[in-house]
Amino acid sequence: MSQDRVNDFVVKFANVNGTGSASANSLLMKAIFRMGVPVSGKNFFPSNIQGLPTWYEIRVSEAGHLARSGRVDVMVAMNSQTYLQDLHEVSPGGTLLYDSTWPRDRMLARDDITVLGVPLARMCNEHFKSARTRVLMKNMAYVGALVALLDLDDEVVTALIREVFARKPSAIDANLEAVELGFRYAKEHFECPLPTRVERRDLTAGKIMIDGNTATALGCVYAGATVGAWYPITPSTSVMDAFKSFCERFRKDPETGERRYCVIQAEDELAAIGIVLGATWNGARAFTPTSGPGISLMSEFLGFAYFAELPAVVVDVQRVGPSTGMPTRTQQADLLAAAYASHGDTKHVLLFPANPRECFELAVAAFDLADRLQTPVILMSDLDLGMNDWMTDELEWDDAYRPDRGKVLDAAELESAQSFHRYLDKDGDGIAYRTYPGVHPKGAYFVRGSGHNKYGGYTENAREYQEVVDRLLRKWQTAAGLVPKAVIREHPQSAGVGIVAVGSSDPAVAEAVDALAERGIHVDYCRIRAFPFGPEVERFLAAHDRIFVVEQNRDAQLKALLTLETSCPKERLTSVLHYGGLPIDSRTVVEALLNAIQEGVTA
Amino acid sequence: MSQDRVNDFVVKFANVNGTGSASANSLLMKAIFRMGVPVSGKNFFPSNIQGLPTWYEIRVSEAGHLARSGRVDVMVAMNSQTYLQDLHEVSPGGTLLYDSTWPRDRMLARDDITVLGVPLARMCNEHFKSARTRVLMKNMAYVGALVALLDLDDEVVTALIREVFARKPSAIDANLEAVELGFRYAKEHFECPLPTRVERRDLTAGKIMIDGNTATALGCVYAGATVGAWYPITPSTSVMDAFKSFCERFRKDPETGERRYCVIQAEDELAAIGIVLGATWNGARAFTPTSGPGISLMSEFLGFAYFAELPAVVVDVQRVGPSTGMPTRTQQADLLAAAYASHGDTKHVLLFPANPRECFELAVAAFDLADRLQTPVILMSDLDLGMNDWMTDELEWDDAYRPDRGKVLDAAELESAQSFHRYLDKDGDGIAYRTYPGVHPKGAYFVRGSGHNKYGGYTENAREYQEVVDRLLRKWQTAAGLVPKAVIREHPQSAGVGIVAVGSSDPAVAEAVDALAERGIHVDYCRIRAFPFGPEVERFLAAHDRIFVVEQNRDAQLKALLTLETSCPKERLTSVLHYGGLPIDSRTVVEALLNAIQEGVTA
Amino acid sequence: MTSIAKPRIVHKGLKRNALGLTIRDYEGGMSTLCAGCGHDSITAAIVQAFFELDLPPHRAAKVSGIGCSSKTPAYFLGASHGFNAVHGRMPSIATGASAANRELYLIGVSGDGDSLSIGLGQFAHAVRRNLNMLYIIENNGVYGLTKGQFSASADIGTKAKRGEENRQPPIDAVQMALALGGTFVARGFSGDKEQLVPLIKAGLRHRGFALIDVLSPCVTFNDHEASTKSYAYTRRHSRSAVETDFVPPREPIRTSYAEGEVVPVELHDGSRVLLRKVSRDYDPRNRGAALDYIRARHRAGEIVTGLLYIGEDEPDLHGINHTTRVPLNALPYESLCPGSEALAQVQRRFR
Amino acid sequence: MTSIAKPRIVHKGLKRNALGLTIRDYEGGMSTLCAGCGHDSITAAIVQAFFELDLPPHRAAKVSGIGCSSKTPAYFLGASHGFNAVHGRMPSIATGASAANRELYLIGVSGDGDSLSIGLGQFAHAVRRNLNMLYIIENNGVYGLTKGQFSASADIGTKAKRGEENRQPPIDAVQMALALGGTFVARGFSGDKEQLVPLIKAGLRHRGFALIDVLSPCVTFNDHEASTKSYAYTRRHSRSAVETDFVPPREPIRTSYAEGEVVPVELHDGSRVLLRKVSRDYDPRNRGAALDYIRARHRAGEIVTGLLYIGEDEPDLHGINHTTRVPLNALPYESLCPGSEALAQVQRRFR
Ligand SMILES: Cc1ncc(C[n+]2csc(CCOP(=O)(O)OP(=O)(O)O)c2C)c(N)n1
Ligand SMILES: Cc1ncc(C[n+]2csc(CCOP(=O)(O)OP(=O)(O)O)c2C)c(N)n1
Ligand code: SF4
Ligand code: SF4
Ligand SMILES: [Mg+2]
Ligand SMILES: [Mg+2]
Repeated sequence: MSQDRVNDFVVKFANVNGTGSASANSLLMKAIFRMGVPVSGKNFFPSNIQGLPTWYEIRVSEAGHLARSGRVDVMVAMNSQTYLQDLHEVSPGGTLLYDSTWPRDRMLARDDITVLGVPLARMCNEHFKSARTRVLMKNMAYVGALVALLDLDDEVVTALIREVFARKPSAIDANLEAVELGFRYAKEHFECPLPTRVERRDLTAGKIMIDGNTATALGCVYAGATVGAWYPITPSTSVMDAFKSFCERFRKDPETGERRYCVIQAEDELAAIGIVLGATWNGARAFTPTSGPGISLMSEFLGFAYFAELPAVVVDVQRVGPSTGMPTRTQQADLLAAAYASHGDTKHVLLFPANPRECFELAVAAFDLADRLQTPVILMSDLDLGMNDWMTDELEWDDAYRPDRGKVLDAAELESAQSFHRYLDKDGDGIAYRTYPGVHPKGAYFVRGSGHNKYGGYTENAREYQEVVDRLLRKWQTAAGLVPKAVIREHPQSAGVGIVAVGSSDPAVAEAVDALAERGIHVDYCRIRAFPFGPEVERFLAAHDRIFVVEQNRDAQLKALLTLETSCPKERLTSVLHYGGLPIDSRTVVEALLNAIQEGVTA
Repeated sequence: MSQDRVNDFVVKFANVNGTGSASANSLLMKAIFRMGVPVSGKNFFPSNIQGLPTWYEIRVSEAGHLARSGRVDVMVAMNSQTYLQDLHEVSPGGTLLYDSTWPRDRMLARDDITVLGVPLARMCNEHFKSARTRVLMKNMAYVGALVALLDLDDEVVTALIREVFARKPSAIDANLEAVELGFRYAKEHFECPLPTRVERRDLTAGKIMIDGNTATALGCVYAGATVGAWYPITPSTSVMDAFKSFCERFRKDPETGERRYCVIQAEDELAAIGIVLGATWNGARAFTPTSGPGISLMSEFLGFAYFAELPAVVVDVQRVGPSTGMPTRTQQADLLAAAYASHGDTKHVLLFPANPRECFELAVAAFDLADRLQTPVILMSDLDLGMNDWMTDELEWDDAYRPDRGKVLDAAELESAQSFHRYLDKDGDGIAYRTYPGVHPKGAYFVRGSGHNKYGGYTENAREYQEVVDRLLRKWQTAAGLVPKAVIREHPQSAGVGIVAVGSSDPAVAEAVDALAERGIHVDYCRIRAFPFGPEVERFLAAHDRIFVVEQNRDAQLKALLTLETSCPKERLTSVLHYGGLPIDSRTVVEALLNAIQEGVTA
Repeated sequence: MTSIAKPRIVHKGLKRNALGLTIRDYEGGMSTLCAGCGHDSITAAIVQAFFELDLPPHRAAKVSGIGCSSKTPAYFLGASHGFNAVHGRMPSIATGASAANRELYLIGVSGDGDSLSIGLGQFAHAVRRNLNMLYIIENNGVYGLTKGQFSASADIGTKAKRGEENRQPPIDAVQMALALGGTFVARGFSGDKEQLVPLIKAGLRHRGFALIDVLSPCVTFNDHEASTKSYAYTRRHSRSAVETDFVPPREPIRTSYAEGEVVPVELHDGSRVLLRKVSRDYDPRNRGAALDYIRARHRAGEIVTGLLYIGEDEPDLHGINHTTRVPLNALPYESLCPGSEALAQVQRRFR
Repeated sequence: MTSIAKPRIVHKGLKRNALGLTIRDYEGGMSTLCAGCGHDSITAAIVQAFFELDLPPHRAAKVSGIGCSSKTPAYFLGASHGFNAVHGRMPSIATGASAANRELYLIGVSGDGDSLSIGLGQFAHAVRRNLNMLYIIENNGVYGLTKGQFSASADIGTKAKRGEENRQPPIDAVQMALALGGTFVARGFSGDKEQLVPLIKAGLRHRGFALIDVLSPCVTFNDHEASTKSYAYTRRHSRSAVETDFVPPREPIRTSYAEGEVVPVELHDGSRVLLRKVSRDYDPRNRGAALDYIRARHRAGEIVTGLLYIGEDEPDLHGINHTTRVPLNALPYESLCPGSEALAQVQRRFR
């Protein structure tokens, strides 16, 4: 009944958090990656530090489909609390691995799957002394069993263990032994490998496995950001952790230990964005990583920055809202809040990375755009992209890159200038020239969130005020031409059906497009990477009379932005929504489109 | 050259703030009102306490058109700083009154208007001793001159003075004398009355002159609000000032001096909304008045209240944004910020009063809706409506009114109940039952902004979470049926052209509709009073193929809400925008429609 | 917030209080905190105090912010309403709750991050208003829930688990409250239940804002060597300045003390706190002196614990506002609405 | 924020400082505050101090929040950049500015509402970070710009113009700063320019957070009888504890003092402040003692003024962060970007 699934299956781990399973699971994933087979790992963890259920899902896909697939071929059920639920999740023909140290309730069975018991606890208790080690090694023991069952290359695993524990060699032997225990037990008691197994390939060359937050942090370092301000919040915290450690490595004077950066843990998010604005006012590149609640708290200052025209880079690693919501689940539900943050007439530039490589590239772009446009730019990531390890193209860097600091007058220019007026639109692109404090007396002006005229003076005059806010609209037009273009994938035989999506929905949509193609349905795909929308988005929308907007929120927020900010008739847009908090899977998209197209036919 | 303008003209006063002109000007307006002629007064004051230019505009309109008209028939130019500008504003054929104590620069003249000089300062200096009195009485002196020039009923004026200064009789005589001074001088030196003059009518019976903030405060008192929390901010401050004084009058025990209300001046707006939520959680009716910046600061808590389902009444007296903007100018630019306040999928109920009487009525409705829907309700007023004196229908009260507290279980119901689950949708309307702390052990539950299931338990489970947020959408549908209906004015011969507007734009739109009718263009008018939009709005939109959305902001925010939240094709909607900070005038609307309709024809 | 339903087995012969309730009736859901977390001991002390005070659970309301500490209200008083506010904003929720129902027993549980970083402003202003509530800060010097960053209460020189050293001066909630006019200021240690329970009882009975800053080690992120908020360090350096006994109304003071050794303070409901001074040069009813003493001992490297200051005569929020005795949420609508005639009257002014 | 361009007539023979600038060069736009507002006197003192310190105006940056007080940066140093932040959030702007350019002379001007109500949290944390700036609170006990509501610095018993009495304890920025580890804490009075100018000079030269709480009466809303922030009341009750002279670098200390009467404190740029103690039982270099003294005098109904505490040895924001000497905004990009090879290296970890 179980068919072969070489390099095309899902292994899921059910653990208890705080027991060290995370490192074991990702080690296993890394091993498969090194065998040249594309993989991805999704971590479903609780908003808690220790003792609650946590799951890890590894998808192995020779075809390179790395979204969630909805199936589970091998379940490693290490948590008795959730055993029943985990058992039911296994796809027919699949395998379940459990710790047979304790007799398993006979009720907990299914005859359409293979259930394998490994006495993990017993083996580890017999083999290891300290309680802590015994707990940790149980994880490595099931890794060992899987090496046998999935036919992994044990040399790769051994090498990985040596690398991971390079810093404390003492641990290396224990881990190797644990793996060996599990491996031998599996070999002796089961028929290895399983039909779901890994075969070496060469499909991961030029790729890396990295989480989006780390890549974002690298982008901030390479863009030349010197000031980082933040208030810790899941799932954005690792952005600043990574930024700090990279700076410690690359921005610290070996002799004096002096730092060429300054990271400030603010008292809250209102202060964090304020610190960023104080820094960019003075010409430093500055950023703050946060999540939904932070965006709400920053909204007053975001409106200020829009009106006073100060650069700022905000990284919104989105989680499930509203309010505190589910801090350890993913969603794309801050689009409206970010796009129109703050009272009054305001609009903000948004960027949508869809994989870690883009987190890196768009982070750099965010700083250039913020400086060029003199306005906040919000990098819209999310928990799935930010905290999970994704297989992505190697990051590349052009050493010829120099930051675009936008229109800034230096001392010499000010010296020779007749006069300086902060908000004059000399070039007709809606962008005025700015100056930094401390540079030249002629450059002095007031940054203010209150009414001002084009010369920078305070005003309560209707005409003068209007001149300024109307120019801001011209600047918005300019922005639409400067932001990163959408990635458009069109098919020669496409039937005028298109899909639009942003960010981490990409793998699911891409897989869905392929799946539909196999069914002979050819849809075009426009992955938007920025707001405001560029002309290419308008063109795509105009060229399709049926457009599906795939997004991970309840209220169709991307569709709302398309409706408001493009000329596309809203009747052409159909929503495909996924907002339960787990990353969107390809099935959802395929089914939604098939149903809709069905209706279209039957109607 | 100057034609008769009986009961149809505008008097504008140019003063310096902090010189006591305000009371003189409103006294004059009140006098005209008491003569039975409709009037309105608009105050254009600086964001400052003393010494800067300030203007007051009184429109007299037998036809009852009370929006700004764009013309100035009589200018009282008391501020040398702005004299030139004020002179130019006078409409051809108009009159300018100035203080001729000092010789006037000959350059400052116009031959298409009548310029009248009254030696106000001299007269007052000769007549009064103290410096302070001299300054104040100058204002009453020009009032006197105007009584003669505009042919006002001096008995009415005298009576008013006695009332206004009832508390300090000493002032009465001085004021009467000052009026007499100006009156006599005018009679002696000018031909009185002017062609622009007032004739007694009986058109103000059943009307009052009141500002929206005071009416809103009365609404809060009558709705039974007991807890008010706020942080002072222009132009909302007078809401709480009025609420306090009414409560001191009606809610204070004559013997003990104990208060049946509690007003708390919070440390900021985040705290103000928090206090409101703490109070409504415990079953008190609570509210907070604020303006744009406050909405931004409250957005985190607003999202919390939406998700945790707590009532709250927020009064947003809108001012010019973005950011600090122009605190003493008016705008309707917080619609998007309020409708979708906070990160994640959130929507909030908005009410749009269009005159002080509606401020009173919708304030009461806001509390009923907040309790019924268990969610924040935001009363969207603005500076023009909130701080200016409007002629409005008398406020009426039905003593049979009892608050709708919505679905609340009391001790008896809980005692007899099998069990209580906070978020169960028993009635299918998306509204669950709630309980108050301290009532009954069975009623205990946790209010939380984190993920919860329909039983009120904490959850990180996708299905359970989705059940709850999907129900919130059902509740939203219910809301659309409960909110105040739009006021629709249709014309038998209408040519399928409609206007949609909200709030303080009403007088300008109403006048424009009449003006267009005179031109033979009959347009229908739908004044929306709430968001979400009710079925009647859908019907109106469906029935018109050309709809003009008139609003006082730059980004067409009302049009955006209509585009997103109704089925009306956006192509049918055309914006008429006015956002300089002065209240919208009828001309703007008329011209916009004529041009558009022209194009329509020529195109 | 997370909480697992706990099997409620009532052992026969389990002690019952005046209300006939057993201690089980004051418990809540199963804790999901790390094994050994100081916060759990505080939860136990709260349960104990409520049980011994014979308070009906449903007359209490629990408020908290966000953090491991702020999760704990789910673990005690299962029959009381609870409110997890947004991070750092619990004091404003408590203010509104107290305004609406002055008869509630309000218990606020917060963390050092929740109250001294993002929530500093609201905390300070709640103290100023002398809000009638018990406010417990479960102080571990770090942000536990976000995995161990320093909080504003971290001492200079203390080291994070990863070795990073804090060089910013700490904010001490106790000194802060004293400087802001707090009327009941205490410090405890999660490891010392004997001291903590009477403090909680007295705090619940105090009319006004009762602050208890409880040192509560975070075993996962801040219980190591070189941490000044670890169990070991706190045990070594904390020193009780006043020992507190709580005596309910009408109950005679049994234990007899030597002259002058004990200061009895009568609370508004007739109950008393007996303050046994450990060091005679210390007066828990003199705000200035208390502050001076704490600062002095602190310079000497000591963390002073106990009920450090109590003043029963300051008006609370409602005293300041002269609010009617009946809770505002219980006033009949008729007593709130002036009616149509009054409305007609009022409008004369507008004609 | 409002400001009317002021005709800049330079009178011949107007005194010039070391930079050849006259006092006019340090002025700003015409004030639009009420005639007699205390804030205008503080503006004048700032102008005076900058002129006398020979500071180039464009090396200074002015930051403020929202309020009448926060408008004043428009009225001095017209050749300096200015930043009117949103209400109560100026300290975070200053923090970022200081982080980006450690060489700026940062002057923050705020109000009691701006810093002690909505801004309390940011103010407190700026003190903790020992941000290198001069921070002036123009303290009038009310919200001037919104027409006279009580602020958090209003004293108990003080009456509003309309007669309402405040019954909440005040927040004293000075005690707060001392408790939070502030390194330069002073109090002044807008009516006493002689005292104020040297305080401002010293504050500008101090490396770290220099707080000057300046009592600055609001003539329009809080200068009446029964107000404790009026000119009359302040004159009657303020008492100078230390008289401060500021001596620039390399300049000899001319005036001679009796033994022990004067405490000279050397600042980081070599300039000195001479602290002449009025009451001998007072030591401006002992934080605890300073706090105790202020509290004691306060109990005696006195408002202590002067440079109440100064400590030059605490690290400022950059000291704590070990930031490189070169201002971060002046670092060449080349010194910030690790380059392509480093990127390749880093990625080994991810294979
Ligand atoms: C607005 C906002 N910012 C940040 C967070 C993330 N966050 C949750 S708890 C916490 C700190 C908790 O520290 P503390 O109050 O000391 O509680 P502890 O976990 O140490 O007991 C933070 C920063 C949040 N939930 N909301
Ligand atoms: C977010 C926000 N809330 C409220 C206001 C309104 N407001 C402006 S100034 C001010 C208080 C100013 O008081 P203070 O700081 O003491 O300055 P002063 O006018 O007394 O000098 C307030 C409440 C605002 N501008 N922004
Ligand atoms: S992380 Fe620390 S504070 Fe949080 S539960 Fe664990 S031990 Fe307690
Ligand atoms: S209102 Fe008060 S603070 Fe404001 S300018 Fe006038 S006097 Fe000064
Ligand atoms: Mg903590
Ligand atoms: Mg003030």
